[in-house]
Amino acid sequence: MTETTKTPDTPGTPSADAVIAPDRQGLIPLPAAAARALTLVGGIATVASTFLAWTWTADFPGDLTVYGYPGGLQWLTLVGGALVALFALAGYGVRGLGWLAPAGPTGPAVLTALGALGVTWYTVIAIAVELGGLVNLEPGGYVAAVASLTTVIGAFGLPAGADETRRAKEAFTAYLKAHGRSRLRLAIAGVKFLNAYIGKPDHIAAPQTVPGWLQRLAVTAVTMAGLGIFSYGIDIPSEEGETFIGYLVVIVFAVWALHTAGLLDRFSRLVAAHRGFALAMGFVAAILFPFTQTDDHYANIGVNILIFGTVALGLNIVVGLAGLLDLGYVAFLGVGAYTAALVSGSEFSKFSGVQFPFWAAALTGAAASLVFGVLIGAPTLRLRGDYLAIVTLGFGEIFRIAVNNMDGVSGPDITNGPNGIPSIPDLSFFGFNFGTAHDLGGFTIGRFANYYLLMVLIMAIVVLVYTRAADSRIGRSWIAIREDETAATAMGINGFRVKLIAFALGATLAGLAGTVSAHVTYSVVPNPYQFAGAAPPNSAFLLAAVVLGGMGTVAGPLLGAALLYLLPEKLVFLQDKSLLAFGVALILLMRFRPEGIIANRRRQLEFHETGQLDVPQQTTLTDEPAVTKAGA
Amino acid sequence: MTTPVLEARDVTMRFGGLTAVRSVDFTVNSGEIVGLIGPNGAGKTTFFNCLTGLYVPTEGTVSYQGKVLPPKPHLVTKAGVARTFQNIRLFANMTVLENVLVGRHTRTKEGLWSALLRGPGFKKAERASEERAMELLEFIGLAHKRDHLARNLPYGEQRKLEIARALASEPGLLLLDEPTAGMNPQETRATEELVFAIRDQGIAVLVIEHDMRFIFNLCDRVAVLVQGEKLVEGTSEVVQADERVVAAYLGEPFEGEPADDTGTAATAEETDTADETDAAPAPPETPAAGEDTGPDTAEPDGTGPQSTASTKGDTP
Amino acid sequence: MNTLPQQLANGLLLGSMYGLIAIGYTMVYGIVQLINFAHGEIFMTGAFGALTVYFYILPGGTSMWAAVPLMLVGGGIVAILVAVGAERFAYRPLRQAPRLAPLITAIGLSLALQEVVRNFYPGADKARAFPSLDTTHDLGSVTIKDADIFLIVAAAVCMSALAWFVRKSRTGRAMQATAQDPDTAQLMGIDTNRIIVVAFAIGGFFAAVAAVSYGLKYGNIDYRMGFLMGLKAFTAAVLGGIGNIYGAMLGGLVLGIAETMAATYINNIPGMQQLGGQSWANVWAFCLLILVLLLRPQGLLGERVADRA
Amino acid sequence: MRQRSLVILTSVLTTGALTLTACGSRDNGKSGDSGSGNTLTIGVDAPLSGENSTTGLGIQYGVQIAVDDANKNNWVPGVKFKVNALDDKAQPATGQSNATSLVGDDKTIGAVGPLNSGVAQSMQQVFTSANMVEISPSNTNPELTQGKNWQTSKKRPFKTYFRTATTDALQGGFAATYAYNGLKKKKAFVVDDKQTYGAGLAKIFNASFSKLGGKIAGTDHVNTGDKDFSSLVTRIKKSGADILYYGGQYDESSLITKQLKDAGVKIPLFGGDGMFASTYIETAGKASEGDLATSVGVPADTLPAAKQFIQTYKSKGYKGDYAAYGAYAYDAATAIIKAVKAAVDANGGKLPSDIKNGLRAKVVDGVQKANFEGITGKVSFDQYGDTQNKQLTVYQVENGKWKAVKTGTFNG
Repeated sequence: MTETTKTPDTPGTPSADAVIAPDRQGLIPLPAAAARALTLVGGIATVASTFLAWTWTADFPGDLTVYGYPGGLQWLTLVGGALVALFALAGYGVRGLGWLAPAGPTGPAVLTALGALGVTWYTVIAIAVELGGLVNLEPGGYVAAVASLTTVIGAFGLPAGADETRRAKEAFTAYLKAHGRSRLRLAIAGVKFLNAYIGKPDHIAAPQTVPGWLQRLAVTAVTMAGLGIFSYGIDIPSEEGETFIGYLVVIVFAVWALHTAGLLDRFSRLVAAHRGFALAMGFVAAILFPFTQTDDHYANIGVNILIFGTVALGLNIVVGLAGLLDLGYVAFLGVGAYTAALVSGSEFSKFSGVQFPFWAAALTGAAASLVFGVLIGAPTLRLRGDYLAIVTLGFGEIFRIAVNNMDGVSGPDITNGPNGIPSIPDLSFFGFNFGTAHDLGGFTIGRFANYYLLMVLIMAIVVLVYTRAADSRIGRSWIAIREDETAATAMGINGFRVKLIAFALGATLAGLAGTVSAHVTYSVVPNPYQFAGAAPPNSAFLLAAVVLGGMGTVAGPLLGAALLYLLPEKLVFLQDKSLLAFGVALILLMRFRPEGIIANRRRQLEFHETGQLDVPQQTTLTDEPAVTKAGA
Repeated sequence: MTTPVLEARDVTMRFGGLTAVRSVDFTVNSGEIVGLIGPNGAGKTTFFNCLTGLYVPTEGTVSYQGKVLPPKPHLVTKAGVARTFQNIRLFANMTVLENVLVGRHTRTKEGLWSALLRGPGFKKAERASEERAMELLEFIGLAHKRDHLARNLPYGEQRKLEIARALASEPGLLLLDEPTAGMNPQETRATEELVFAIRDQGIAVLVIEHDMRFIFNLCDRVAVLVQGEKLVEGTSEVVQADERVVAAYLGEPFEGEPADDTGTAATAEETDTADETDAAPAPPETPAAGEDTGPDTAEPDGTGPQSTASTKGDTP
Repeated sequence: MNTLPQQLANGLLLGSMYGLIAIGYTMVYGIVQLINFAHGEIFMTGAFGALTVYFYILPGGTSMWAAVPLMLVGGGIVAILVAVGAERFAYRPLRQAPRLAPLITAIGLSLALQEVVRNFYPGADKARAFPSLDTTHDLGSVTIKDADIFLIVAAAVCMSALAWFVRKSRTGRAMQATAQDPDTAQLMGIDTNRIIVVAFAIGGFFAAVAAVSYGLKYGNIDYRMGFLMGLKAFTAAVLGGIGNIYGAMLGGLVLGIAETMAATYINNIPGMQQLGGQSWANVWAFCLLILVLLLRPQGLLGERVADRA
Repeated sequence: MRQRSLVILTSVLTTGALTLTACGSRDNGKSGDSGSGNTLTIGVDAPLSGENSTTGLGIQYGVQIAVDDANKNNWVPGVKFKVNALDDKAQPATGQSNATSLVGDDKTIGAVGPLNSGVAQSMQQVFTSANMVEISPSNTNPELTQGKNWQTSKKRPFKTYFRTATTDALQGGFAATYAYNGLKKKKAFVVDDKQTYGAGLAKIFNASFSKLGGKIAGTDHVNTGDKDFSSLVTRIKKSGADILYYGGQYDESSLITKQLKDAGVKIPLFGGDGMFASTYIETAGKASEGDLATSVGVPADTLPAAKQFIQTYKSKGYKGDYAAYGAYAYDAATAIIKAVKAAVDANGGKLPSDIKNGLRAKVVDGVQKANFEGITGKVSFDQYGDTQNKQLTVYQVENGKWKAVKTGTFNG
């Protein structure tokens, strides 16, 4: 999303005024005033339509039958419509809304209008298809469909930069000319067109200086909004896969719109300015999450995401920072989980008499993983990268098979074989029993919420370890090794030693997360610790979370883990096609955004801060062809 | 003035049946700028690699300030010998400042624990490192670009940054591998100034170069390597006057040819340590596609652009 | 009864299959340094392609003499199409992308291929019967069946053909050149893209040959058959020295024999009674791999293809 | 060009709209009368995608058929049932998350599943805390119901966990008895797949067979997903065993039996209900002839209800494999429905209003007291939650079909 629009020779379009200059015209030749009015009216009408009934039966998920207030997918349409209306108002130059679109309101308006159109039409079509015919639509549905279409027409009529329009058309035809026509190609060309059309200018006017407390307030507000949005998404019942798709559509277009509006840039600057504060707010939001939930199930999902995300973050040290390809990483999670289970006091444990307090169990688990990390790393880290991949893959398999066989029948009696170690007791801190629900200021905090909060703490530790390690002498040497090992050793870095530290640190963090996971699931069994499987955690999923989210970032693996966990969870209506969809989604994502959803800070630097035009042409081109192709 | 900093005694390097370097004796004294020249395939880079620990000489020893250098590049750097590369090898995705900070690696010792705990000692060391790095950036004139990515620097600045990075390890001897390759005359002159300035800080410099004029302007002493053997050594005048040198060079193709040391390149498959300074760089027309940066094949971002930049530069 | 010859034969047969699949890994890796993790699934689709020919195209009761070559063709076509398609549409756009991107693509592709077969091939949610060649022959203390003979012959023929192809044919030599140095090869007028496609195609065809042998030998195929076989074949490729086609076959044979030997004899070693048997065989196979890599990091017949500048 | 695409777009939309309107109708009677609010949900947890999905889907649709039957025949007047099938992908954490989701839903009164014992371990406590009944159609590990020391002192760990599947102890023992006394086999080679089910079965067979006086010629373990068993087969050949007992699923056993017979070892392979499926015969082909499997209950063709079930499953075109656990799942769901009925009857014919805190506990009691003829035989549970159906049948492959050769009860 970020990179495509950058071409070194783009003249900057510095202010919103320039974009709305009268001689510029939109794609659809409408007078600017008419287009603006159309967009605004369409947006408001879209919002209004959500208060009507769209269908007659409650069979369609979310109950869209009610006049008077929206439900299910209608809420999403409402959000889309409201966003368009806001951007349209910003286009009128309404006082106080200028900050909404520092980079000009046309792009965001087009995108939000498309988002609203997408979610509305998706809903209407889904109603017609699932319930068997357009007759199932109430007038509200038609109103919504027409209103959202009007909005899009209006938005495309909004004045856009002539350059953008021309370049967009060129991009469209050029792509088709180069690749021939087919439905897929048309779609790609469409994305290219859109991308060029709504192109975000390279330079955005610097924001007015606002007082520090206001900036912090903004960070707080955004974080809380994020928490709200996330909670909304996680709360969509699994049966309502339609609503979740609508949710994704709105999110994607809204984020894209915010990006073209230049708000994301501004926000990341804010975050950079208040780094510590933003991080703290992030954790506050994470801690608040269970308080927004009434059902322990969502805390359960939350804790699983946190475990998965924490392990992914640990893997990010190994893969993202040090550039070591580890295909058996989940084994370290297993080592931690099994160690914790063995000393948990479960009657099925080989050492059933032993019950460590949790802090000791956590340290033991982490230490056991550390030992394994060193044992595996020491002989293999001298090997070349790809060999390391296969050796770690082998280690992962060895771990699973060994654990599966160590039941006293076909191996030493340690792990209870395929039955695993069940009946792991709940944790208890100073009389606070994690297994039971507690009342906290009127909120009920259930079992999984307890563990969720514990996991937030562990994740905080891991994030701290990650950021501190990354931003230090050792972190720099990891990145140096990743970038160019020969040069790094020539700078006096002992490659082997530094890699071993990364490998062992990653293992330790995974082990730490494993100790909690053993208690959360009551049991440890060998099965989950495999290379590739249908559900997280397994090594392939972990790696996918890191790469998908963005290597070398903190937020990336966490986001990737959340997505990879939630998508299969929420898209159950795909039934036995869900794995197929997942596989295809991985391929497409890598095809169109190989650097992951959240770009590395270093890439951000490259694209946002430097802005130097004396960059030799080839340095951008040779490295980035895959990126320049990236569409969405 | 004549304390030897680096002494190579009877260094021989054989790859299988091929002898790339044959019993070379070589000394660099403190405060001296020494040039090492030779036609393509003369074994310059192989010799260079023997000095920096990339290769273990088959025979002979290399010692620095009287101590035999260990055959590991990182220990060589730690001992006080820093180097640059013929085809620039910066950490492309790190900022300018970070590149120099990596160079400080051997002169700092904060490990993982102190990074995690962030005690006062850590902060102090980081601050000191950063100050020193900024000094070096001032010295080469890149302080204003501290937060730019190395890959985005123009070619000449990348060269300078590489030198700053090497200087950050506080070496007693700096080895420069073709520092002016691909530079225009102004840039070459600037580099000359830079090398003199480095020498003035008390650091001995050994330069491998093709550009004769540059070498003869710069160096106190020049050694000529031909077919793995030291042909002649002495002041610029002595070397320039030597007929054998002229003959050796005339026998070879044009000096500006980007590839050198084809002889040793052929033997690259015999060696265990990947070393790109030796092999022929890719011709300029080639995209960076296959430009793999040696052993570290697991790296997520290829360092393609910088190699391309360098190859572009190789053809004036 | 001395079972050693029989066990050696077992290992050799298993190993030839690994070797045939490993060729695909090693050739692709040798040229583009890409670990095509979906190769196991290409092997799987080859098997289903051959099955399609037998059950849905050939008339019932076709003699196996006629059927097997046609199944080879059918399986080969499917596997080649899948392999080349994967290269064209999934891997090629990622050639300049960060190194891990193609790996994730491969994992996605692998999942997708499995699921496509499971969801859309009739009856493929369970194992499907495959025509097998079961006539057995006793050679001394060794019993083998027709399918085993087919496998051995097929492996030998394929390897010789490949060796000839790489050495003598124009494309084969171009391939070697590309593996040595793609940039120079391109300058010499070699169409690198074409070479890569050829490598994928040959890998796909060899996988299909292995798949047909697999079906004939074991009598049934399923959509998951590629995963473990692919993993083992990849191990074999690394063991033999990735990038080297003879190494791939050698690695396969060594791995196959090591597995059978480990399953049979490890528990006879005092103190390791519980560490033998089939369930530990994979562990020993991987231990062998690690050991070999430690002693000889480039693999048994390794060329240092990736270490070029 | 712009105009042209607009025209195309409009015409496409119009055509689409017309088509949809023409085909549509508002009442296709799917569930028009479900508005009364008396719809209860029965949860299903099983692997519905990926590796074990074939058997998992069999469980899902087994429950579906039971629910459809209940709705059609109005078993509980005024109450409709529906199925909420969740996919656990054979992962404990996912299964647990499904359990919390079912527990959190106000309308869910019980759950059928999971397939894997390893998954069950992380779900049992969740259901017990919520007092919700969980009936597994397939878990065979005795520890799940009888505690760790089930051989010496049984103790039920989770009072809401039941199962319609028999434990390994029964099947393994029954098989051993039949092999020794019925088939007169004296030397058995025992192999398992190192999964909870298979390993447990093999262990019991091993013990029972030796106790009867048989000789164990050898043991080995394989990994699920293995395909080549040639070295194992060679060892079996060498051991001189006259029967091979295999604890595990048909995926591996069909390969083993084929490779065994191909190597000229003509001894029967004996297994548990995990391989009692037509797929076993289809994939192993002629090699399966003479092989044996135990299964719980009396043969399906002696019970009309069971025949009806299989017919429905086939006619609805459901995916998956009913043979392994579909019928057990049907009986499990029926047990829950009957328990609801009992609760409704006890409440004067009305559905108790508080489902979460009232009905669920009553359903657990009702299931505990269940006693009816299911499609696998009598459905009732002992004090540990295990089925009291000790009816077992040995089947043998004859002319490409499973044929019942011995039915009996086992009390080992």
